[in-house]
Amino acid sequence: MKNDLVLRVVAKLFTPFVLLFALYVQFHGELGPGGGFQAGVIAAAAVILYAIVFGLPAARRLVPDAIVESLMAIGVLIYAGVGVAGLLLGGAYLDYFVLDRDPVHGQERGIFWVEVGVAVTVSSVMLKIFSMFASRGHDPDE
Amino acid sequence: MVDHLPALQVVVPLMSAPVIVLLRRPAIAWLVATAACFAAFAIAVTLALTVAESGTVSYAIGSWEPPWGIEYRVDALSAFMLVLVAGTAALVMPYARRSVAAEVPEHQAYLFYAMYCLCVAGLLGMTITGDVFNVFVFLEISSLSTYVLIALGRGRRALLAALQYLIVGTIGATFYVIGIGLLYLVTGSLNFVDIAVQLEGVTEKRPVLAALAFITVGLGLKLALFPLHQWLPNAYAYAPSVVTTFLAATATKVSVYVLVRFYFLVFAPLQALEGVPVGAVLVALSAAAILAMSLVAVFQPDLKRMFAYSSVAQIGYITLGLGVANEAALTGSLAHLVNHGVTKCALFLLVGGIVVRGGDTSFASLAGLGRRMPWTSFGIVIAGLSLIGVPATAGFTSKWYLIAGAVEQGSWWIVALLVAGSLIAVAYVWRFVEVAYLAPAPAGAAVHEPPWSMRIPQAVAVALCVVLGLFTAFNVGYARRAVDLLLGGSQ
Amino acid sequence: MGHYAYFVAIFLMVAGLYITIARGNLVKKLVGLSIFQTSVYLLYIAPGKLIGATAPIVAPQFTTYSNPLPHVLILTAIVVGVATLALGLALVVRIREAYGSIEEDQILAQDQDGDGADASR
Amino acid sequence: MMAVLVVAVAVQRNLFSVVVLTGIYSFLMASVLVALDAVDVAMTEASVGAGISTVLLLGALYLVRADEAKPMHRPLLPLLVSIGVGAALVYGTLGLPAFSDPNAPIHTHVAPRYLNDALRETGVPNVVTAVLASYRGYDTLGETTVVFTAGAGVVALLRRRRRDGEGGK
Repeated sequence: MKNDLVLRVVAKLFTPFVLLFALYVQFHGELGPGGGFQAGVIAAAAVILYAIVFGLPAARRLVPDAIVESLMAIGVLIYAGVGVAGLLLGGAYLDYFVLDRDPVHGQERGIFWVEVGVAVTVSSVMLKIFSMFASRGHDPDE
Repeated sequence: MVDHLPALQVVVPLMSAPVIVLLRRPAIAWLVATAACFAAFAIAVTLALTVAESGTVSYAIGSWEPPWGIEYRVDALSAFMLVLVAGTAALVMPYARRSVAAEVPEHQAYLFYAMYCLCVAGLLGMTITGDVFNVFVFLEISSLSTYVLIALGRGRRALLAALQYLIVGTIGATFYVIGIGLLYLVTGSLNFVDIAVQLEGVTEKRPVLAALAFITVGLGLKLALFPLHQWLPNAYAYAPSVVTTFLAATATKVSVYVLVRFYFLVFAPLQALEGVPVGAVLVALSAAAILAMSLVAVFQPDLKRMFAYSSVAQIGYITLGLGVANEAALTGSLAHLVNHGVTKCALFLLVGGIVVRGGDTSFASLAGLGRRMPWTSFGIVIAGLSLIGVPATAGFTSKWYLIAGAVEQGSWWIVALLVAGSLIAVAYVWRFVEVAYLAPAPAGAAVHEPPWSMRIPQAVAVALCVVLGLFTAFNVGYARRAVDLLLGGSQ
Repeated sequence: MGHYAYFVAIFLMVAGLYITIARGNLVKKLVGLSIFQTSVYLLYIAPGKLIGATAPIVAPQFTTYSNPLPHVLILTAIVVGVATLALGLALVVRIREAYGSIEEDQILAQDQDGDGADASR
Repeated sequence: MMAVLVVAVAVQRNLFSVVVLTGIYSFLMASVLVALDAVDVAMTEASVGAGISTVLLLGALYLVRADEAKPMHRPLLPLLVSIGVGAALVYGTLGLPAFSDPNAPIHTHVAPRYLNDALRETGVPNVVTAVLASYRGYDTLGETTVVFTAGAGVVALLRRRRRDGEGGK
């Protein structure tokens, strides 16, 4: 597929828009359908599309593997960290009320950050799983 | 911070897993995991003392009061389980360092420890939570990490064992979700305590009965209730020693615990379910488990597999007590959760020592082990005595209560069954004695025990087998308190 | 409508479970497993629907909404499902590399040649 | 329609077709979910079931390269077990409230609080998001951890021993 001009152009044009759509889904999730999980999946899909058309090495230059693996962990830590922040500010675990003087703002802030955590973990895990499967194929001993 | 211990109980091991993945170095991974497990153990002990002093602790996560939010609930029953799970996790860690180095490739070691922490967090979460759906989420955390841990065992059979367990485990979890879904549809609630309250007003019996069936089968698959145990022997036999030890001592026990919660705190008080022979079915299955699986154990060619089958039989003792369900039998059941956990922990730790030194645990290669590894062999014999239920060992106290419960109910055949089960246990433990002490050692074999970092946890576990038999304050004492809670209704 | 939605869910469930336990091909088993899990979605979500209600996104022009709680639970279940699938497939790939087959019978036969230790089957 | 597809999945032995059919199945499921007002779930099912799962299955198929062999078992026992499970569930669901009954317990207990107060208490109009991230935020932390576990698990299973198989740097 690497040599198909139409595919290459379309994929190149498409990827940023899909990523943009992922961001929309992420931040619109409080008002309409969507949220961190869906956004994460869509963002991962954008990079996977890129990888399918341009090959895995190209995608890995775009987002290096070691970073993806760290991001998997960082997402969980962001989420759990919001919980700990609630503890440190005197509330219960995952208590968002205490994250701001105004409890409703605190809630909004908490929800925002945990959704970020979800999106980071989900997108990096999906990408990682895909690249593990894909790289397994180029295997000399098979 | 003390008020927040229930949350930290789970969050500490849970957060240590991503930290390990970030840091990546095997030595640091081990250090972080060990620290997390010991911290979890300290928290569990503190919580248990708090509960013993001032009663049930309820913790509303996110400050959303139940049933709208998720509640953590530490009562006499769950505190007891938390100590068992966190205690085993901590005991295994110092041992894990050498054992993992011998059995898992070095570049995967950090992931092994991350998975181990997740598994611990999952089991602790299942234990402490007061929300039925939250149980499912943490069940999946512990299950997924368990599949990976098993697959990291040596040889290709570990892979197949892991996949078989994955399929069975997922079916089990889905059954559980169906069961709680039915409960949710008739009560509108997901909180254990609240479901029990709401169910009192429910007149329609059919969904509740179906829920009971689905939850029993779902958890039965996870706890290896006979005849749903097929995944267990392979999984235990081919997993790395550390994993086998931890799983045998805790994973099936936590599923039993969740089942106990459902039976006694949700279903038992119900008028609607009167006349449904849940107890009788459990007793019948448990009896079959004890006899059939003990007999199968006798004929296993491999020590690890033999103890795996013996685990299925021993789970039968636990569920037997739940089926009989009077005060003495329940005490026996719950005490056996701990006693068998400690006993199997000791046995699999010792077997892991053999793997590190020799690699092979088939009976053929164990000849003369008594001379090559005198301490290990001696330990296996002591823990084996506890498995049989010889007086002054942990295994005796729980069987004693089980027999007392059967006598109280007038079921003499159960008494006979328990005695028969112990006699078969004598037969399979004797097989080890025969091979280790009576068979000649291969020529040129020298004394070669595992390293000290492994021997100390082994010694602690073996000592516990005896200590818990002599001083029954922890196991029987806590079991009694938990039984009071179970039979005293939902509070 | 009555219980129609439940019966659809149950049919899918039976089919998924059947594929999972009856088939020897490991990939097929995993596909069956995910159909089995998917069927549960209907069991949860269908009862949450109220005829004439809208999706649970609060806006001034609507007054009745379908029940949001099952949606949340099923979102979690979907995620768990895909996580399980990914892990299962990774195991299948490894098994295929180790045994050269993904048929359960053939794999078990290979192991039987080794020592016949597998007494559980 | 979905039922037909599932039967096709069961009968079809070409694994590639099975995967494609499963993708279509997921898409249909997503449409049904929209009809049932579960827009968030539908979106997830469409992206996960029809998207990611299909990609993963195809990736795995590429590595496995096999079709299904003719089944050798007698499928009677599994059939009986599955039908037994279905029968148990039919029995159970017959006692449930009718479809779209506003007085069913799930509509009168717990859920009304979310619908009535979520906007005021959390400032988020999408109640699903509010419940997911706040009221039952702990479940979602667990869910994120499940995803993380799967990711790290796949790495543990599939990474090559040699480090050069790793990354482009």
